[in-house]
Amino acid sequence: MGILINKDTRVLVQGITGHEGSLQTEQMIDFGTNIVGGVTPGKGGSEVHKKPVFDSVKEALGETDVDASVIFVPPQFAADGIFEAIDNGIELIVCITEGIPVHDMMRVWAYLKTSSSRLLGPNCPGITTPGASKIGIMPNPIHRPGNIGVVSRSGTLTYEIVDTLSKNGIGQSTSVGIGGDPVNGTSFVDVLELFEEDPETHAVVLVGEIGGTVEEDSIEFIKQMSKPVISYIVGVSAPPGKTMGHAGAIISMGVGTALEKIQAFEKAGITVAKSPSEIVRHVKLPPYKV
Amino acid sequence: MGILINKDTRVLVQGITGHEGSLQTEQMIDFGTNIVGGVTPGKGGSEVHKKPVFDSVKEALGETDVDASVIFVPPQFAADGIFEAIDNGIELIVCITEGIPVHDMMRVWAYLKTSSSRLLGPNCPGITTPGASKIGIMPNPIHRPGNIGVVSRSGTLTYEIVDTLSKNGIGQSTSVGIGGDPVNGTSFVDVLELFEEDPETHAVVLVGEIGGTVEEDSIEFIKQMSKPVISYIVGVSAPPGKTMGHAGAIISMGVGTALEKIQAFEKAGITVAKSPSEIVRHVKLPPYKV
Amino acid sequence: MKLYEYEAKEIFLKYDIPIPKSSLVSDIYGAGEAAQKMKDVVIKAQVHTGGRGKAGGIARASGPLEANNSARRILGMSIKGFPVKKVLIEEYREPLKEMYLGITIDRKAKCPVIMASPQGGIDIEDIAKNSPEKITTVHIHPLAGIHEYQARMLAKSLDRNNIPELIDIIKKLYRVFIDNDCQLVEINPLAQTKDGIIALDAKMVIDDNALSRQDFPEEENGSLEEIARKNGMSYVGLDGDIGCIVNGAGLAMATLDMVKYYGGTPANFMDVRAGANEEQVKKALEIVSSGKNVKSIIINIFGGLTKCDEAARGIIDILPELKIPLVIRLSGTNETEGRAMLEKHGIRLAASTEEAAKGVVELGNSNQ
Amino acid sequence: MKLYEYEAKEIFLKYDIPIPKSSLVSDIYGAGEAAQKMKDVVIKAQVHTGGRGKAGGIARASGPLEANNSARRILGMSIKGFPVKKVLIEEYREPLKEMYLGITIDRKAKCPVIMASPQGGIDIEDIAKNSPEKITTVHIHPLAGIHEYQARMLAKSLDRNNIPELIDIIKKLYRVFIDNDCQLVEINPLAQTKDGIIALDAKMVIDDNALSRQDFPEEENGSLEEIARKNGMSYVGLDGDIGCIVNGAGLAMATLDMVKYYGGTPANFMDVRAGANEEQVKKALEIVSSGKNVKSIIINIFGGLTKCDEAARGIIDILPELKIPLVIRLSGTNETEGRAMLEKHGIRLAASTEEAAKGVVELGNSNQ
Repeated sequence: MGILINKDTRVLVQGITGHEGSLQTEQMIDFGTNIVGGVTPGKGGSEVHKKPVFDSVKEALGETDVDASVIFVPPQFAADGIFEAIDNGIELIVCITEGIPVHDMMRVWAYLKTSSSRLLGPNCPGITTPGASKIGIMPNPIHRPGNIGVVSRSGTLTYEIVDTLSKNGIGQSTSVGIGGDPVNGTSFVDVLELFEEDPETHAVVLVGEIGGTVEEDSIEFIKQMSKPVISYIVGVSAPPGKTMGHAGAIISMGVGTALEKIQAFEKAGITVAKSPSEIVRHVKLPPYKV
Repeated sequence: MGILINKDTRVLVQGITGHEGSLQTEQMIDFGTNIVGGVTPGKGGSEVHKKPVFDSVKEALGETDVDASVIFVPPQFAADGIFEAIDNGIELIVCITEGIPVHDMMRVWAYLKTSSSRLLGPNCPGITTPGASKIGIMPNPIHRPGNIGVVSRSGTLTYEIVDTLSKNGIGQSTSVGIGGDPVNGTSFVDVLELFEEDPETHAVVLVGEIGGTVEEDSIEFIKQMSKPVISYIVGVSAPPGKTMGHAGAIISMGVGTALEKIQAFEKAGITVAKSPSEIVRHVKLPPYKV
Repeated sequence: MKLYEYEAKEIFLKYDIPIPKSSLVSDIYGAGEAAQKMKDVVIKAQVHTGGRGKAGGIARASGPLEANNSARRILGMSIKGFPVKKVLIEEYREPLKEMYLGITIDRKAKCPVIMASPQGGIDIEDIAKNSPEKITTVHIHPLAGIHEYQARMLAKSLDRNNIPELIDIIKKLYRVFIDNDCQLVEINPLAQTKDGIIALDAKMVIDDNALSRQDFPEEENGSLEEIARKNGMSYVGLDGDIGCIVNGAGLAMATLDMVKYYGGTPANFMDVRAGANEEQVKKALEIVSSGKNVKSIIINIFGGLTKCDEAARGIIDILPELKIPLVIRLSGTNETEGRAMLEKHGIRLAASTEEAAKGVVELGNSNQ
Repeated sequence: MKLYEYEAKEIFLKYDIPIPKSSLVSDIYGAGEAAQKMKDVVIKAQVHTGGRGKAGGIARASGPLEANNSARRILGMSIKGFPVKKVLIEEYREPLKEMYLGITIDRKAKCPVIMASPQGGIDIEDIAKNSPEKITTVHIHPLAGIHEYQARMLAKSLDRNNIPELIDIIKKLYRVFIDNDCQLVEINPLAQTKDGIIALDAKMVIDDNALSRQDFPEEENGSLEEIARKNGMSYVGLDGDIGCIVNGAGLAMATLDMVKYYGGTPANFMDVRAGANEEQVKKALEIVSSGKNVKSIIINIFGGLTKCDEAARGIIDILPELKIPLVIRLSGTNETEGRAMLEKHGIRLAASTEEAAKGVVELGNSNQ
C-alpha cells in the first residue's frame, strides 16, 4: 500500500505544457500514475500525452475528480499555482519547482495552515509508491516494491539511496522527498507519522542534510516509533553555511551542522549510517532485517 | 451557570485607562466580575480602580492568568488590540469598540480563524451572566438570574429586552450581544449552540434586525434545537438600506429586510414576537413557560 | 461616503486604470473650453444617485457649441432631488463591448468579493437575476490578497481575448479597493474599445468608519443628516409626522416599528448613539423638531452609557423653545434622577417603549 | 545576494529610515571633496565581509586632508581577500547608546522574525549567547504583517524613551524586508544620538531566488563561483585537491563526505543541478579543473532530469584538453548509453558513489 498515494490517486499536472511538465507527465504515465489532466493558463482545450489541458484548476475540477496535483510551474508563478490548488481543495499538492522565492513560501505556508491540503515540497523529487503510483520526478527504474519507507530532503541523493536499496534486493513501501528549501510543506515528522501507521512499512530510512533543524525536530518522534529508523545525514565535509548576518547566528544558534545532527541522533540512540552501503547493511541486520 | 463566562473568569481590560474603559471597569467590578488588570500602552505600572495596568497583554500575562479580555480601545487601534489578544492566546475576546473600519475587521476575522480564540463583537454590549460575571457594558441593574438565554445584535435594545424580562420576573441564564457590525466574530448560531448545550438555559430569546443574513443563517440550527426560541426582529419600518451599488444588490440579492427575515422565521415555524411585551407573553406560555 | 464619478476616476488615474480624457467643470464656459480639446464628448452630471442617464443627466455632444448647450441644460438640472453642480466633460469612447467589474464586501463570507460579467451596462442587476451564470464571483482572502490565478479567471470570464490587460485592471482595482477602505468600487461599463479596455464609469463608496485615516474632502450640504452626523448622531428623514429620538440603532428601529404598530408614521430615524450627553440630546431635539411635518416627538432612552439625568437636562434646556408635544421614556442609568427632573417640569413619562409609542400615536390622533 | 552598506543605506533612505549624510567615493579626490561638506567624518570600506573595523577598514577623520589620507589608505586595502574599491564617507554621529535591530527568516517557525536588543554593536552575538534575555524576539505572520503592538513591544525593549520614533523605524524596516525579498536586514548599531535615532550601519541580504523580480545590479568579479552561478550551477571553493562534480546538492554533499571518509580532501563543492545538459557538464569540468591544487576529479551523476548520455557527451567534449585524471560514476536515465560512450573512450566507470570516491582518493595516493 504505502502512504499518501495509491494506484487510484487521480493526479492533475499544473504546468503540464512546459518542457519539464510534459516530459515528466509521460514518465508518470509510464510508471502507471493515474494522470487525469493538466493545467496551463491559456492552453485550455489542448492535449498533452492524450491528457486534457485546462486553463485553471477549477475548470479541471469541472470535468474530473482530482486527489492530487503536481506542480511544474516556473518559480515566479509556482506559489500562485499552490494557492490555486489549495483554494480548490486539492488534498495533496506536490511542488517540484526549484527556486521559489522564500517570501512566497512563507506566505504559502501561512495560507496552507488554514486549509486541509497537504503540500509536499517545493524543490522536491516527489513521492513514489512502487507498483502503484508516482507523483514527481524520481527516475522510474530505480524503484522496487517492498517494506522500507524512505524519506529524504534531497533529490538525486534520494535516487542513489533508493537505487542502492533496490539493487540489494530491498524494496520500498513509499519513497518521499520532502524537498530542501528553507521553508517547505510536509516535514520529516509528518512523513514518519504516516510510515508509523502504514502496515506495509516495516522500517524507515531517513536521509538528512546540513541546515535547519528538521532532523533534530524529528528525534522525539523517532524515539517513540515502534518501527526502526536508519538515518543518513550528509554534509559533514561541507563548508560551513554562510550565516545570515548576526540575526542568522542569533536565531539558529548552535544548530544545523551535519556533525551536530549526527551527534544528536546518536545520543538519542538512532542508527546513523555513514554511507549508502551502510544503510543496506543496517537494513539487512536484525532487528530491521526485511 | 450560563455560557462562556462564570464568576471565576479572569478578565483583562484593554484600554482600561480611557474614559469608557475606566468607567466600565468600575461597573464590572461592582457587578462582581473578576477583573485582574488592564492594558494601556505607556501606562504600565499605574492602577485603575486598584487594578494593575500593563503596557501590553504579554506583560499582563507575565503577572496573572487571563481567561478573557474586553476591549475599549479607540476604533483606529481596536483591530490591533484584537490581534494582540489573539496572539497571546486569550480564549474569549469581547470587543466593545464601535466604528472599527470594516477592512480591519475582515483582516481580523481571517486571522481569528487560524487561532482558537473566540471574538464577541465588535460594536457589542458584551455578555452578562446574572449573579456571576459581566464582561461589557450592559447596565448592571437590569439583570436577574434565571433560565432564559438572550442573544441579540443590538445594544440598547438588548437592555430593553433584558429589563422587560426581569421586570416580569423572568431571569436570564446569560445575555449576549453579538454586535451589529457587518463583519463580526461570534454569530447567532455560535451562541445558540452554547445555549442548546447549557443545562441552565431552558429557552432562548433571539433579537435580530435588518441587514445581513445572520438571522436567516440561524434558522436551520434553530429547527434542530431541543429548546424553544422566541425571536424578535426589528426594522420593519426602517427605510430600505442604501444598497451598495450594483455589487451590493448582486451579492445580497433578496435578503436582509426585516419583513423577509420575519417571514423566513415564521415559515420555519419559529415564534416571532411583535414587541417586548409579546416576548414576555410567549416566554410565559407553554411550552416555554419558565 | 459615496464619491462622485470624477473623484473615483481621479483615483483610478493614480492607479493607472485606463479612463477617458476628461475635464470637470462647474460652469458652461468651462464646458465649451473643455470640449474644444476633444472631438466627440459626453457630458455627465455629477450627482450621488443612480439613473442619471434615464433622467437626462448624460448627453453626447460634438464640438464646443453643442457641449455648451448640453452642459447648460444639465447644470440646471436636479436629479432625484440632487442639484447638479458639476459636470464631467469626457472624450467619447465607443464601446464595442460593455462589461461589468465590481468589488464589494460579502458580509456572510466576511471578505472582499470580486464580480465580473462579460455583459455590463445599466441592466447588470437584471443579468444577475436572470442569468446568474454570467456573473463570475471570486472571494478574496483579506490577508493573502488577490491571487494571480483569481485575476486570470475573472479576466477570462470577461473577455478571453484581452486577458493580460484585464488581469492588470483587476489587480489595480483590488488595490484601489484596499488602499481606500472601500465598501464598493465598481466599473460599469468596463468597455472594450478599438484602443483597448477602458473604465467608462466609476463608482466608489468609502467606509465611513475609515474616513479618519483616508483623505477625502467632505462635501457640505447643510442637510439634517449632515448636521446629525457632525454631532455624532445618525438621522434619516422619513415621510411621517412623529419625530423619533432614541439611543441605539436597534432600540430606535424597535421604537419606529412600535409607532407604526400603533398606527403612527415616523417622521425620521434618529439614533443619538450610546453615550449621548446633554448637548447631543438637545441637538437631536433641535434637528428632529425642524423636520417638516413633525407634529409630535417620542424620546426613548435606555440609559447604559447614556445617563438619564443628562438626557433629561438636554430636554429641559430646549423645552421653552419647543412647540411640539413630547412623549418621553427614560430607563436605565440614573433613571430616578432623570425622571424626577422631568416630572418637576410637569412632563409625564411613559414606562416602556410600547407605552411611549402608543402615547405618541394617541397624541397625534387627539390633535387631529 | 549581499548588498553593500551603501546600497542598503540607499534603500533605507527611500523608506525614510534615518541614516547619516554620506557620499560614496571610489577615489581619493572624491573623498576630500565629500569631507569638505562635513565636519567630522567616518570613512568606511565597502566590502562583502564582516570585521572591517578590526581590519582597519573604518577610520574617523576631521577635515578634508585627514579624510583624503584615510581614504587613500583604505582604498588600497584588501580585507579578508576582498579588495576595497569603494569607501563611504559619512558624517560622524556620536552614539549615546548602541542598539541592535534585525529581521531574518526563522526556518523553523517559517516566518519572519524581528530581533531587537538595547545593547548592540560588534558584540551582539556574545550578548545573544550570554544574556539572551536582552534580545527581544517577535515572530511576524507572513500574511498579516507586523502588528502595531509588536512594533511597540520591540520599541519598548530597545529604548522606552523613544517609543514612537522606534515604532516608526521598525515598521519601515519590516517594509524594507518584505518589499526587497530580504533574507536579512540588519541595523547594528542602531544608535541613539542627541539628534534622534539613526542607523549607523546597514546590512541586507536578498534572496537569490527573488532577484528576477528585484532590481539590484549584479557585481561581477570573475570568480569561479560567479561563472558557475551564471551557468546555472553552484560552486564553492574548498582547500583540498580532489575536484568534485555532482548533480544535486544532497548527492554532492554525500560525495564529498565519502571522499573525506576514504581519506581524500575535496577541492570544491560543485552542484551541476538536476537537469544539467552537455554544455553545463562541460562548463563544470572547465571550472573545476581550473581550481588551484586540483589533482584529480570525481564526477558523480545520478540521472533523473540529467541524462547520462548528455553528461557523457559533455565529458568527452572536453577530454582532449583535460590534463587531470577523472573517476566517473553514471547512474539513472540513459545510463547504458552514457556508459557505452565513455567506455568507447577508454574511461573506466565506477559502479557507485562509494566506489568512485574510493577510486578518486586512491588515484591521488598513487600519484604522490
